[in-house]
Amino acid sequence: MTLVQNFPFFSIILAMFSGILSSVLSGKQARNLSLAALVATMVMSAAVLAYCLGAGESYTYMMGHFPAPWGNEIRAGVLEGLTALLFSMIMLLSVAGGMRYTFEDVEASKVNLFFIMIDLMLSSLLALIYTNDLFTAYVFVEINTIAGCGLIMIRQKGRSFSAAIRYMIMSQLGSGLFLIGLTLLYDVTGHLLMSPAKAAVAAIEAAGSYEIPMLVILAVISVGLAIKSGLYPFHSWIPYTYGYATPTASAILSGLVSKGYIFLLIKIFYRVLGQENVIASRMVNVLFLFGLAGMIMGSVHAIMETDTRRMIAYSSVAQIGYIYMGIGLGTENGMIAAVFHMFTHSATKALLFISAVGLYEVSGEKKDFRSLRGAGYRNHLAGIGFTVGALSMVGFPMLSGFISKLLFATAALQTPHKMMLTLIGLAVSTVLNAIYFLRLVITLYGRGEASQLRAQGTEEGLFGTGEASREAFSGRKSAPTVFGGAIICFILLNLFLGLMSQPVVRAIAAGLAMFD
Amino acid sequence: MEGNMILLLPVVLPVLAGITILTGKNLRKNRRMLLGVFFFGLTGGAFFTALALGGEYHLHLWQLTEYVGIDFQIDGVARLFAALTAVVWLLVGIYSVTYMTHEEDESRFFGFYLIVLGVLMGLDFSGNLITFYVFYELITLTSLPLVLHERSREAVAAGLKYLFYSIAGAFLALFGIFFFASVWGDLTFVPGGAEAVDLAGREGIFLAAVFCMVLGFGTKAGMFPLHGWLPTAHPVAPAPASAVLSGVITKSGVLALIRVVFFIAGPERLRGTWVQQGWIFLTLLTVFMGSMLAYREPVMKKRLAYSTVSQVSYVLFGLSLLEPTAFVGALSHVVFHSLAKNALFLAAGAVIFQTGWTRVDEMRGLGRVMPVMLGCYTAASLSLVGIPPASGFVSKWYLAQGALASGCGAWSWAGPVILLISALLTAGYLLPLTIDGFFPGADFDGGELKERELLGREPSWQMLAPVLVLAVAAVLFGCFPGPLLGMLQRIAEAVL
Amino acid sequence: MNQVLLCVPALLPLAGGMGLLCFGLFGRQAERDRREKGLFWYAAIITLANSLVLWWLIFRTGEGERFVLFRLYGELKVMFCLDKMGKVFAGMISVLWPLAVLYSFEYMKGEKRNVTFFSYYLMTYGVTAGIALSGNLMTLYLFYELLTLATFPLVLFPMTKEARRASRRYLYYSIGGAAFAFLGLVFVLTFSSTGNTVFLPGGILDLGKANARKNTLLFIYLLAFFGFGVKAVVFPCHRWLPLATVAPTPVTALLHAVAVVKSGAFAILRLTYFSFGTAFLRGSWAQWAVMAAAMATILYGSTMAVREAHWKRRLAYSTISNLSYILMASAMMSPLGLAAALCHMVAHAFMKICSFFCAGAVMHQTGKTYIYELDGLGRRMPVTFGCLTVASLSLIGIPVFAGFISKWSIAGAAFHCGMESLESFGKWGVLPFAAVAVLLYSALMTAMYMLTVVIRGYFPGRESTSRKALPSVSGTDLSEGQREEQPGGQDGNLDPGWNMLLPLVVFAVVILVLGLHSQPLTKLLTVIGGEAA
Amino acid sequence: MASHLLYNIEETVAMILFGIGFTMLLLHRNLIKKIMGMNVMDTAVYLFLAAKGYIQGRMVPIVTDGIQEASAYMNPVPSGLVLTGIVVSVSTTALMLALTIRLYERYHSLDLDEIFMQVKKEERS
Repeated sequence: MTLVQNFPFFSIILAMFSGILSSVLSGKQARNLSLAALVATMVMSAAVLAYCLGAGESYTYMMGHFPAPWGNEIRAGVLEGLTALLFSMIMLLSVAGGMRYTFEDVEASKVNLFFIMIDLMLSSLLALIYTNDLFTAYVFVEINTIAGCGLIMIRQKGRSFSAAIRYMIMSQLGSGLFLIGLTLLYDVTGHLLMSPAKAAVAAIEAAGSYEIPMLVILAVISVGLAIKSGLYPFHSWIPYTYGYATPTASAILSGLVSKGYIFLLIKIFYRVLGQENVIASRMVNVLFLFGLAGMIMGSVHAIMETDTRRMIAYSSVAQIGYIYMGIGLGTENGMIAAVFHMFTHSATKALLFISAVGLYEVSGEKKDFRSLRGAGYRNHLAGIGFTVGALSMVGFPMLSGFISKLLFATAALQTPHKMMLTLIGLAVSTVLNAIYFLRLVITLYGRGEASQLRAQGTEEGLFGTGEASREAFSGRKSAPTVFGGAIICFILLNLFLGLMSQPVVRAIAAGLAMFD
Repeated sequence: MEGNMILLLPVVLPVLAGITILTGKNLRKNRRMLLGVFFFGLTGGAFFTALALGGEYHLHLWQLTEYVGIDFQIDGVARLFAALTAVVWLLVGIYSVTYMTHEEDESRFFGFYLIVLGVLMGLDFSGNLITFYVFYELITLTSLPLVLHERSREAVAAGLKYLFYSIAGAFLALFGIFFFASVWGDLTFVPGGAEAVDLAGREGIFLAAVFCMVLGFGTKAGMFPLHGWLPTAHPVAPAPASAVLSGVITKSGVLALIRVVFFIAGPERLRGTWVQQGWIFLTLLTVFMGSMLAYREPVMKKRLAYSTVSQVSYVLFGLSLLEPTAFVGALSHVVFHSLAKNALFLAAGAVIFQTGWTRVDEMRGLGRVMPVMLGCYTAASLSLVGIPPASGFVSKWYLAQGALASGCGAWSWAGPVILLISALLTAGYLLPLTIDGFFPGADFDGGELKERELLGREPSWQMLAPVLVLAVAAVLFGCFPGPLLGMLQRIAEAVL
Repeated sequence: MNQVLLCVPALLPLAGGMGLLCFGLFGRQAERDRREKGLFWYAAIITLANSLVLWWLIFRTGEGERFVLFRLYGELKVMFCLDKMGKVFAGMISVLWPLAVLYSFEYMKGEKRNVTFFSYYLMTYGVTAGIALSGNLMTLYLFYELLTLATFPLVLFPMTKEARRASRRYLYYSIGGAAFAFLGLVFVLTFSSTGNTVFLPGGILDLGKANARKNTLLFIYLLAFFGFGVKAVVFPCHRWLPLATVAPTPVTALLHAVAVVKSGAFAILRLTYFSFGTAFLRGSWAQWAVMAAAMATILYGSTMAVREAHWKRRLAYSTISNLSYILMASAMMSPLGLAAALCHMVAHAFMKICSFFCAGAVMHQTGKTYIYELDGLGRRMPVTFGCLTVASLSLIGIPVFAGFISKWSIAGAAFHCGMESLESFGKWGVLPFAAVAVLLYSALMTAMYMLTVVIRGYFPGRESTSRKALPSVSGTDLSEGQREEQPGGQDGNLDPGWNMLLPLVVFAVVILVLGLHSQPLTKLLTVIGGEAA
Repeated sequence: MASHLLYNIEETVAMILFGIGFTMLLLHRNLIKKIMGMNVMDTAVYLFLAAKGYIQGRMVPIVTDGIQEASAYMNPVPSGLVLTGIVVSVSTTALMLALTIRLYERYHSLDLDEIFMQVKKEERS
């Protein structure tokens, strides 16, 4: 056993301990610790990824001294490593980008609590990614929920609480279903570790017994995780939670948390229930239809929304619809597309939330998107960041969204029955995306007739006096280096996924192959 | 470029002179110089026309696209039309020098007048359908300012109407041209039409194309259903312009149909088809309708315009029969109508110039004002009606004979009947002016004439002479039609 | 030849424009004002240099020379190549752009945000050149999307409410259209016999595979046609264009009459002849559907143009109908059809940009935007109206002007197609003949909407009151003679300065030359058509 | 069928309880009752797990009298899972109760609809 093989465990435990340690630290120290943990995780994930790519296979890591089927296990492969790397990277960037707002929004005495939640979130996400044990997954799902809830209500405002309670209730419904599902599974198979469970499932399927219980298990687990990840029509909590949290929290919640659950679902499909069984059960068709409905309805909701952040949140509903649609296609390529879109959406949505807040800051913190008129001139980087994110979501070539669209479409071509529906859905949803995202972009670069902007002297020149008006609006000196750095990194990440997608897609395919 | 450049001179010279008049700022101030240039263009054009008509020339000027060239050539039809155009233009040009003194912007009139002459010459000399079409469009555009000349609201509206009718017609015809270009390939005018074209399976589209061309080119000739512009546009123009518009430019539509039917499509392919039937029907309808409308019209120039509608369709009727005698009749009617109608319009213009009268009922006692002019008017009228010694009789005789010989079923006797009725109507709308003019009746005391000192105010010789020449020619051609008919017969033999 | 050069015309102006934009970010207003002069030289030099490179490439590039800039995903590469059809398009824009820049410099003088304007104007040059140079459908799609991005700031430029509305609609339509075009891209990629989306004359579909799913593919072709058709303003997707006339005239003229809309048409030509291939499409229901759509657009556009009183919007409607001439010709799916489509593409470019520039010159000099305000301007702006007359006659399709040549070839193609279709495809074969009828109807409408302008300019009605409202004509209605005696102020020449006039005159001359001496062009186009279909 | 249900009485009861809890959590407007529903739901799962782990006639899996073979004992894993599950559910319950207290302090109501209404009103003002 090499050192690298320990890294998944190390990263989980590191994140968790830094969270525990943070409870006795000051806010600034907690922040530094958190950032350090994130960077360390990133490095370790990269190392794991490199190791698995080099070895060409995955490995299981025994926790404690008992081998399977009794002990607890961690499993790391290419896909796990890649996901962990991207998640930790996006989380780092989100934390960095939203840093200033965190310190402004959160009471000084509670800043360290915020970072505890961040650390817990990281550790639970990593655990969801790496774990090979269903019950461990459940425990970390709950930890994840609690951390998410903490992130939402850290702002201590009425609507944060109400959003948190909504989130909590929906999450509990979801995790309740997930829990009963895995209990039933345990009942049927007698295993909680994924690999032996899968063997048992295969035996059951081969024997042809337990048909209905297996279907119930599949349905309950899928629905439970679908609720938690906000698949349409279980999306009602999304706009509240994403819309009202601090920017970092919004970015993390929309970008990563829901993806963690989807990753878990994919993992259960492949590693426990068997992808071919899932396809045979027609559960995929249900997911496909709901995904398609989400793609359209999410965008329709977003178009009707005027509050920018709720608009972005509704867009998440649509994007999650894309992912489920990809899963629902029921093919290898569909799954690859879904996983790729997971990454795309994480990177892009976090970018959108972070830059949106930068734009708000220079526009007087009003919710209506029309108040953002001309904000692109007052905060250039945020404007550019938002534009790039929006274009990526619309599927502009050279950005990541295009590649996922391409992957979805080519995958759809291999499924004759779902092809037309998928393609038309993709096209219509692109049009709808264009409508609300580009409306915002035009607002950003439209010159205000809003009289207060003119009063601030923003009408002078296209690029002039951004600084002055920003100060006038926010009343504080801005030092946006971290913020800008984060946005630039996000843009680069997006470009990377758009231009150099080949290795990523190959890694995803290899990772999925290792799942079996 | 190959061939004889002399064909180009009658086209280019008037156009250049016209452009000089239009652009030269000094010319507008110096009337003598203006007239000099004007007559230089006119006579030069006429001279070179005469020169060009003498020989069998051919000119390939320019290759427009790979398959389409600008070609000029001279044949019998070209000679007839070119000679007629040159003569009329010269005469009306002389007339207009005086007439235009009471209109504004005479330099513009002279300029466009010359340009139209050049373009008409180009039209007459065209050697293929594309060249023809080029000049056909140019005629519309360059003659437009003549119609618009008054620039009153009415004139502008009439001009636009003229423009759109003409262009619509041209495009309708263009459909046919497209067809012939893609099926015939070569659009050179060949007497009797191209022979070696296989139409198997394409008869329907062929006939549709020809019918489109008949309707389209018929527009300029004022044929129903696209005749509406003519009674609006001709009267608003200054009298010399109305004269040439009515007398010569309408004939470009006739020339177009001759070229299309007898030189491209081939009469043999059309004989007995629905296209011929339809065409005959339309011409007869137009003949009758034009006369009726003219009969009911009180304004002199409008009445003459309606008369043109009717008379030009005589020509088209003769063509539509696809029969040699009728063909000769038609071509001779081109000449006779042109002479007579120019004379009539110029006379009407002289009345306006001298007295300002426009309505026929105002003109009682005109014989006391300008007896010579009224005499010319009467001679031209007689010619148009077709009273035997005058020229109209000859052409109508040939038309009727051709109709009877054509073997077109009911049309061969319905045609002559309608021609006869129309002739009666023609007499009915033209001759009352003569009667009222010379014999105003017992109750007419001429008091108003005396008051305005109008008695015996014959217009100047520049205005009188052209009318006189035209009227006399219109009568004389009727007395000695031999040479002309002989020439026409040769043309008819070649194409039929 | 060094093949790397193939990507220069696309990237040089893009880089130049972006550089200018970043440069403009810094410094205060006063300083930026001082840079105004330099701005012109900067823009002019980059544009000229790019045009020279383009021409060098046009003469030097041989068949099959390709340059792969980078690999986007799998077989999807961003690849540049310059085949004959690309050369036609590239040649066209390389002539238009320098002149348009020249024009816009006077037009935009005094405008505060010239840096923005010229940087996006330059970028658009690069993107359009990219479209001309793209060697596969992927690259074309990429630049097609970039084109939307590069041009929408220009529509937004006036920053008025209408401009925002227009740019919004422009974006929605374009991106939405691209979404459908994308489906075409995916299908071509999947069904191609080469495994990629490269443009090859005659298309790259694997016919065996494609015929098995023929109806699906035809449906997708239709979707892609309408997707690219958004930029080519096909009927149901046309509504952005009349609104987009709020942009400054150089934008409306060059982009919304030439670069953008022609890119759409060019993309459709590429899609039809170089990706799907006419062998697959000819005689299918998709062909008739496409043809019918183009015909409907022509009817609609030309009729609406007659009804429109705003000059630039009228020209925009005219563009709508004229663009569909190109599409209609391309829908003939024959060698002649492609040649005719390209011919009209080139001819229309010059005619329409000339008319727009005339409209712009009048707007710039007198501020008049509606047709009924133009009475009598023909004498005051002789050069402008002369050029307008030439452009109008050409648009109508009067012989000796370029428009006639293109209409001639379109009608020829239609007849040819009709004759063949009648024999092979039964009753649908009538459609090409109807196409000719539509063409002629539209020509008549063109005469109405173009010539009324010209006639108003030259022959103002005598009673016209608006003539008195001319800036320097005093209240009395002067007769010709009197006005002659009062030179200067009363009858002053309102023609704009030389850098606006020069492009006008050049375009008018080009129209005439193309009309009279079209053989080199038509021969080249015939070769292209023969290869591709 | 009915005998099956009777034979597996624990499982049947667990499922019914789960349904009740789920419905309460989903549909009840009162926050406290929602939380109770959540607890009922969790407890039902524990009951189910415990019932699965219990094997009639075997001993508690604690080695006291030296019997080594596994067949003598019942399955210990579900019991462990129940314990873990209880920890988790206690912590989430605590969190939700804390949230409920904060909401009640702020809005003086436990009715979720009313709370949301007040939140909306607050936002608008």
